[in-house]
Amino acid sequence: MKKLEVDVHHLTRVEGHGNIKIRVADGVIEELKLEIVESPRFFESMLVGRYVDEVPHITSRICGICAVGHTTAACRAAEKALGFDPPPEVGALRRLLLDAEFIQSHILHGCFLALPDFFGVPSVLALAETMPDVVKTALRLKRLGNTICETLVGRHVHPVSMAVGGFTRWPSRDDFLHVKTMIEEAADDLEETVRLFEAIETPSFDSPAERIALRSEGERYELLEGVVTSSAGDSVAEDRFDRIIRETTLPHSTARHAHTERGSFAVGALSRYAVNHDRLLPEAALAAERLGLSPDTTNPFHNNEAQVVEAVQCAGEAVRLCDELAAARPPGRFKAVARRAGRGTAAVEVPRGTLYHGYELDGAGRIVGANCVIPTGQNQANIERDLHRLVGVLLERGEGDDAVRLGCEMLVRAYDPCISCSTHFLEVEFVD
Amino acid sequence: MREWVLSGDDLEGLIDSISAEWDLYAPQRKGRLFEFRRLRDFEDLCIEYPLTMIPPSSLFAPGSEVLYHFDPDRPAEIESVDPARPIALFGVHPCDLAGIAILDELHLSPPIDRCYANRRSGSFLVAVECAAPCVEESLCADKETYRARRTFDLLLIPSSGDRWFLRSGSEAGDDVARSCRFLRPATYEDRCRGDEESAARNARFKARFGLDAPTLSARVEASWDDLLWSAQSRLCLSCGACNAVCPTCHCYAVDDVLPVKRGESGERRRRRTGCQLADFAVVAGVENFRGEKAFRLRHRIFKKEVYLVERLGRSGCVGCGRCGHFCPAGIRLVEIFRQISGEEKVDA
Amino acid sequence: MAGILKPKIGVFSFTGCEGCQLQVLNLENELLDLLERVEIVNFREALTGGTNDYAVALVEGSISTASDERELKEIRRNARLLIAIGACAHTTGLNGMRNGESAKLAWSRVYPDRAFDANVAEEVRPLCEVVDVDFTVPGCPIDRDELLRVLTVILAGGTPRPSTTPVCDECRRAGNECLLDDGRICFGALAPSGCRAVCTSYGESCAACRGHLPGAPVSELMALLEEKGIDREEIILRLGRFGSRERAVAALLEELFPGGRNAQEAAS
Amino acid sequence: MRELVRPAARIDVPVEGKIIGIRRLTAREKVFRIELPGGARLAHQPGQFVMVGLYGSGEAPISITSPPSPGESFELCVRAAGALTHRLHSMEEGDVVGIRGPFGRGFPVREMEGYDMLFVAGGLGLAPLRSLIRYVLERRDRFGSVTILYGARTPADRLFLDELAQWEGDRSIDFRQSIDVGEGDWTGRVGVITTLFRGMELKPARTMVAVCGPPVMYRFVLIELLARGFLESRIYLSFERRMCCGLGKCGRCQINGEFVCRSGPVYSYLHAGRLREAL
Ligand SMILES: Cc1cc2nc3c(=O)[nH]c(=O)nc-3n(C[C@H](O)[C@H](O)[C@H](O)COP(=O)(O)OP(=O)(O)OC[C@H]3O[C@@H](n4cnc5c(N)ncnc54)[C@H](O)[C@@H]3O)c2cc1C
Ligand code: SF4
Ligand code: SF4
Ligand code: SF4
Repeated sequence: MKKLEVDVHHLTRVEGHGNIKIRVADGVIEELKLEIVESPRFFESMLVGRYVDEVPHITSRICGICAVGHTTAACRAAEKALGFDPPPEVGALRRLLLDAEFIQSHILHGCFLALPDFFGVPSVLALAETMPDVVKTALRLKRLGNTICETLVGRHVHPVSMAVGGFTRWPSRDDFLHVKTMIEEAADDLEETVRLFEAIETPSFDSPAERIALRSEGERYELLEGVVTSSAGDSVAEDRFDRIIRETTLPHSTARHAHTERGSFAVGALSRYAVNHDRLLPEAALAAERLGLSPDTTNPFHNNEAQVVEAVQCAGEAVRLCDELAAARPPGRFKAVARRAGRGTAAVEVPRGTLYHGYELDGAGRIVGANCVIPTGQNQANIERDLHRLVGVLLERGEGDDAVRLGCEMLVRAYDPCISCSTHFLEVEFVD
Repeated sequence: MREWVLSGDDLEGLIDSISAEWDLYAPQRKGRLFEFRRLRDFEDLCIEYPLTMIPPSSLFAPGSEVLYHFDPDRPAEIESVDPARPIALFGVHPCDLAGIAILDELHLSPPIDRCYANRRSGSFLVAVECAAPCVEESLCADKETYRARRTFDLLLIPSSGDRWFLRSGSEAGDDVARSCRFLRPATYEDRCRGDEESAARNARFKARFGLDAPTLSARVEASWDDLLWSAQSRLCLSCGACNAVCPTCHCYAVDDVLPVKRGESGERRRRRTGCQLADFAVVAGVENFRGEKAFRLRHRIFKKEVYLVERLGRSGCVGCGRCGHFCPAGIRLVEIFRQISGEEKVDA
Repeated sequence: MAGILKPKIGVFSFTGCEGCQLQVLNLENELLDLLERVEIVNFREALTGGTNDYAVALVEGSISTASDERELKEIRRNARLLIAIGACAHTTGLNGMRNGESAKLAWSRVYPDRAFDANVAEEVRPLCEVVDVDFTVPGCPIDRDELLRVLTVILAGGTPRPSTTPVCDECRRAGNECLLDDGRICFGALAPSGCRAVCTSYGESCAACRGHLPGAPVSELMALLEEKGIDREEIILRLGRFGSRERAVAALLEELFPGGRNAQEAAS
Repeated sequence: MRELVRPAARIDVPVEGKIIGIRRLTAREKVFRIELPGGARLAHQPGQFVMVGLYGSGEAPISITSPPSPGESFELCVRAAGALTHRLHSMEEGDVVGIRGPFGRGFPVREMEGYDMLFVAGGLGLAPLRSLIRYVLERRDRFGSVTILYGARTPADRLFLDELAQWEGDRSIDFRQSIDVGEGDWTGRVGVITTLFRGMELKPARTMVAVCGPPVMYRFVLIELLARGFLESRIYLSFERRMCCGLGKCGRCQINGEFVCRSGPVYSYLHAGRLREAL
C-alpha cells in the first residue's frame, strides 16, 4: 500500500456535519484531520445583553440532542452567578432528567447510529427489515427517555419547565410514579440490549488515553455536579476546570482542541466509567462485566459498551430518584431568582462527556460574557490521535481504502461526536 | 319535588352513591384555579369554590372531540363514537346550570347534535346554591341566575349547622336520594328555616343595573354604532379566552386527523373556537367579515344579548363573570353594560 | 402527491441544533408504520449513503453560509415538495438573533485567533427567502404530531392548512392560568396554535417560536405589558428571540438598536 | 335528562358522491358532475348548496350549479381557492367525495313566476345563479322577460362559455356581459358590471332580481337597482360566509342573528338590508 486517500465528506450517522480527511503517501500519513464544518452560530455574541432568565432557553438550542444537558448546565451556572442555591429536590429532578437524556441518547447512538456498522448496513432503517425486534426494542427504549422528559418537563428537545432557580411546573406525585412504572416496565428491553451488545464483537484496538469525568463525594455515579477528575490523578473544582484543560483553535475546524498538560484526553461514557466504575449500581456493574468492560480499558471502541452500561445505570438510578421525589414535599410555586451581578461556572455530565457553561452578569442580570466548553471539542484532539494510530495499524495490516475508511468512520462514531454542539463554542472572556 | 336534610358528614356518602352509577366530576384545585375533574379522593373536593375557569358545561361540549371515525378512502362515516359512560357533575353553580340549559337548547334542537346528545343524555347534575357572588365581575344577580330553578337532578342548599338541604329536580334525583339511607326527609320546621336562610342569602345578590333582558337587549341593539366598541376593544389580544371560558359559547371548527398506519381509521374532530379570534369569519383566506377587534367584540355581546334573546327568549349570558375575570386585557361586561345603560345602580 | 405510492423522502439540515431531525427519529411509535408508506433515502443523521432521487425534502435549519445557499437550491431542484421543518428553517428561529450585527465582528468575538471565513453570510435567512417553500411545520422544535398531520395529509394528496388561531386559544382550553395576569411576558397571542401550548402548560411563557399570525396583535400586547410596568426594552429583546424576521418586531429592534446591534462597537 | 330523542335523518355525516364527469371551465374553475349512491336524487332548489368533503381537507360549502332535475346527478362548479378545492381539482372521474345536503334556502322560485327576471352575476357568482337561470329557461313560459347581466375580471375568467354563447344567441333573452380588464381580442364591453345597466329598459314594478357575486359588487349593484326603483322585497341576494356544519350549529356563518346556512344563503334585500353585517 503506497498511496491512499480517504475523504469522508459529511460524515453520516453522527450529530452535525463533519469530514474526515486522510492522505497517505509511501506508507506515511501526510495529512489526517477530522474537520468540523458546521456553520458557526455565534451563540456568545447572541447571548450578550440578554437577561439571565432567557439563557437556558437560548443555550438549549445549541444542540437538540443534549438539550437537557445544556439547559441543566446553563441553569446551574446562572444560579451560581446569582448566588442562588436551589433546594435538593431541584437537584434530584435534574438528575432524573439527565438519566432520561442518557437513556435516550445512548440508545439512539448505540442502536441507531453505531449498530448498523456491525451488521454492514447503511442505517437502522435497513435493520428494521432484517432485525425488526432489535429495532422495536431500541425504539421503545428511546421512547422511554423521551416520555420521561415529556411527562416531567414538557418535552425532551428543548425542555420547557427547566429554569434558573428550579422548575416552572413541578411534576405531580402521579407523574413521578408513572415515570417509575414506565422505567420498571422497560427492564426486559434493557436486558435485550445488553444481550445484543454482548453478542457483538468489538474491534480490538489499543490506544490508551487520559480520561476525565466528574466525580463527587458520596456514593453516586455522578452526572450533575462534582469535581473534575482525571484518570491521571488530577482533580479540580468545576469552576476551575481551565486550570487543567486548555483550549486552542485549529484552522481546519470551527471547534477548539482541548489538552491537559499531558496532551489530549477523552471524556464521555467510557471516561465516566473509568472514573466512577466503583459507584455503579449492582445491575449496571453486572452489565459491565457481561460486556467485558474493564476500568482501565485502552480500547476507545468500548465506548459503545460503556454507553449500554450507563443506560442500565441511569434506569436504576432514575427509579430510585422517582421514589425519592414522589415522597418529597414539592417546592413552592416557582419564583424567578432575583437578578444581580455575578459570575458562575458549572459542569454537568452529558451523554458525550463533561459540559461546562460559564456566565458573567451585570447588575441588571444581563449577560456580559459567556463560555461553553463542549465534550466533542474536548475529544477532538484525542479522536485525531486515535485515528492516526488506527490508520497506522490498518496500513500495517495492508488494508485498502474502503477498510480504512470504514475503520475511521467507526472509530469517530464510537466517540459519539456531537458536532452540532461543538461549533457553538462560547468565548471565555472573564476579566479578572 | 322532594326535600331532604343531609348532614355535612354524609356528603361523602351521597357522592359514593352517585359514583356507583356515574363517573363523578367535581370542583377541585388546579394551582390557583379550580376545575371540574374526576373525583378520586373525597379530600380533593372543594365544594365551596368561587368559580372554575373552564365551565363544567365543557364536559358536554369539550374543547376538542371526535365527531366520528372514517375510512380515509371512503367518504361515509364508518363508526360513531361509543356512547360515553354517563357522567355526573357534582357541585354545579346555578349560573353554570343556566349555561348548560342554554347549550341543551342549542344542541338538542333539531338537527340534534349527536355528540352533545351522547354526552348529555343520561348525565346527572348536582347543583349547589351559592352563598354570595363569586367574583367582582359576577352578574348573576342581574341575570337572575344565582338560584337554581330547573335543569338539576339534585340541588344542594347550604344550611346553618353543617348541614344541607337536598332538593330533587327529576326522577333520577329522586331515585338517588331514595337510595341514600342517611337522608332525612325535610320537616315543616326544616323548610321554614330553609326559607329564612334562603331569603338572607338572596339578599346578598344585588342587581347592578336593574335592567330586564328585553330592556338590556334594546339598549345593546341601540349601541351598534357607538364608539364604545372600539374604545373597549383597544387592548383586546384576540386571544379567545373570553370564548373559551364562557359557559354558553359553542361555535366550532372541524379538522380531520388521518391515520399514519395503512388500513386504520381517521378521526373527524370538532374543535371549539370563538368569535373573538381574528380568523373566525375569514372566507377562503382573504375576506374577513369581522376584520376589526371592535366588530368582533360587538358581535360577542350582540350574540348574547340580542341574537340569543331573539332565539331563546332569554339572554345568552348567564352572568358568571368569567369573560371579564379571565380577560388578560381587562375587558369587562360590567363596564360595557355600564356604558350602555348609562348608569350603574349598585356600586360594584 | 396523489398517485405516488411510496414517495421517497430526504431529510436535510442546515444551520440549527438538529433537534427537528431528532423529532423525526422521535416518532418512535409511528416510525415503522410511516416507513410502510414512505421511503427515507437521505437522512445524514441516521443513514449512510444518499441520493438526489427524492420527491419530498424535509429541510431543517437556517441558511447562514454561501454553501448552505448552494445546497438548498440544489435540493429545491431535486424535490417536488420542499417542506421547511422547525423555526430555524421557517423564520431563522433564534439564529436570527445574530442579524443586525456584522458577521465579521461576531466572528472576531468567537474565534479571535482565526481569520474570518468568507463562507459565512452577513445575514441568516429562512428558507423561504432563498427558495420556494411548499409547506412549513413551525416550532422550535417541531411538534411530532403536527409533523404527522402534515405528512399524512400530503400522502393523501392534500394540502396541509396552517393554523390560524393563537396559542392562547389552546392554552386556555387546556385550563392554564394566564401568565400575563402574573405580570409575565407571554407571546401566546401572537403565535399560531398547534404545539398544544406545551410551554404555558409547563409554566413557561410562550416565546412565539412558531412565528407570528398574520396581523398578530404586537402593539396591543406591547401596550398591555407596558401598562403592567414591564420594561419595554426587555419585551423587545424577548420578541427578538424568535421573531427577528417579523416586520413588526424588526421595527422594534431597530428602535432598540438604531443602525444594528453593534453599531456603536463597529464605529469605535 | 335521561332519554333524549335520537336524530332520525343523518345530515351530519356525508354520503358517497361519485364524480361521473369533469369539465374544465377556466384556469381556476372546473365543473364536477356527481352521482349519489343508488342514483338517489338530491332534490334541491336553485340557490341551495351542499357540503363537499375530502378527509384530511375538511369540507366546503359549494352551490349546486345545475337546475333541479328529475335526473340522478347534479353539478358543482368549483374554484380552486384553497386546500380542499385544490385537491378536488386533482380528482378524476370515478373518484368519490363526501356530500351532505342540500342545505339552506334557495330562491323563491314559485313566487318569482309571472315576473320578469333580471339576473346579475359577478365572477363565480354565476355558479349558483346558473341553477336558477336554467330553471327559468326550462319553464320559459311561466316567466316574463329574461335579462342576464354578467361581469367577469378578464375574458378568460368567464365561466360556461358555451352557455353564454347560447344565451347571447337566444332572442328571448337579453344577455349582456362586461369585463373589468380588456385583454387580447376582446371586442365586448369593458368596465364594472354596473355599466351594463346603462341604457337598459327595465320594468322594476314587474321584475324579480337575483344577484350573486363578490361582496363589493353588491354595494354598487344595489345602488343601481334601488335608484331605478326596484322593490327591496323583489331583490334576492346570495351570501357567502364561513361554514363548518351547514346545520346552524357551528356559528361561523352568522350575519347578525341569522345563520346563513339555514335561513340563507339567499335573502331578499328587504330582509338582508336590515342585517347590519350583511353588506
Ligand atoms: C353558500 C356558499 C356557496 C358557495 N358556493 C361555491 C361554489 O359554487 N363554487 C366555489 O368554488 N366556491 C363556493 N363557495 C366558496 C367555497 O366554499 C370556498 O371557496 C371554499 O370553502 C374554500 O375552501 P378550501 O378548503 O379550498 O380553502 P381554504 O382557504 O383552505 O379554506 C379553509 C377553510 O376555510 C373555510 N372556508 C374558506 N372559505 C370559505 C367560504 N367562502 N365559505 C365557507 N367556508 C370557507 C372552509 O371550511 C375551509 O375548510 C361557496 C361558499 C358558500 C358559503
Ligand atoms: S379574553 Fe379579552 S383579550 Fe382575549 S379575546 Fe376576549 S376580550 Fe379580547
Ligand atoms: S428549530 Fe429549534 S429545534 Fe429545530 S433545528 Fe432549529 S434550534 Fe433546533
Ligand atoms: S407555547 Fe409558544 S414557544 Fe412554546 S412551543 Fe408553542 S409556540 Fe413555541
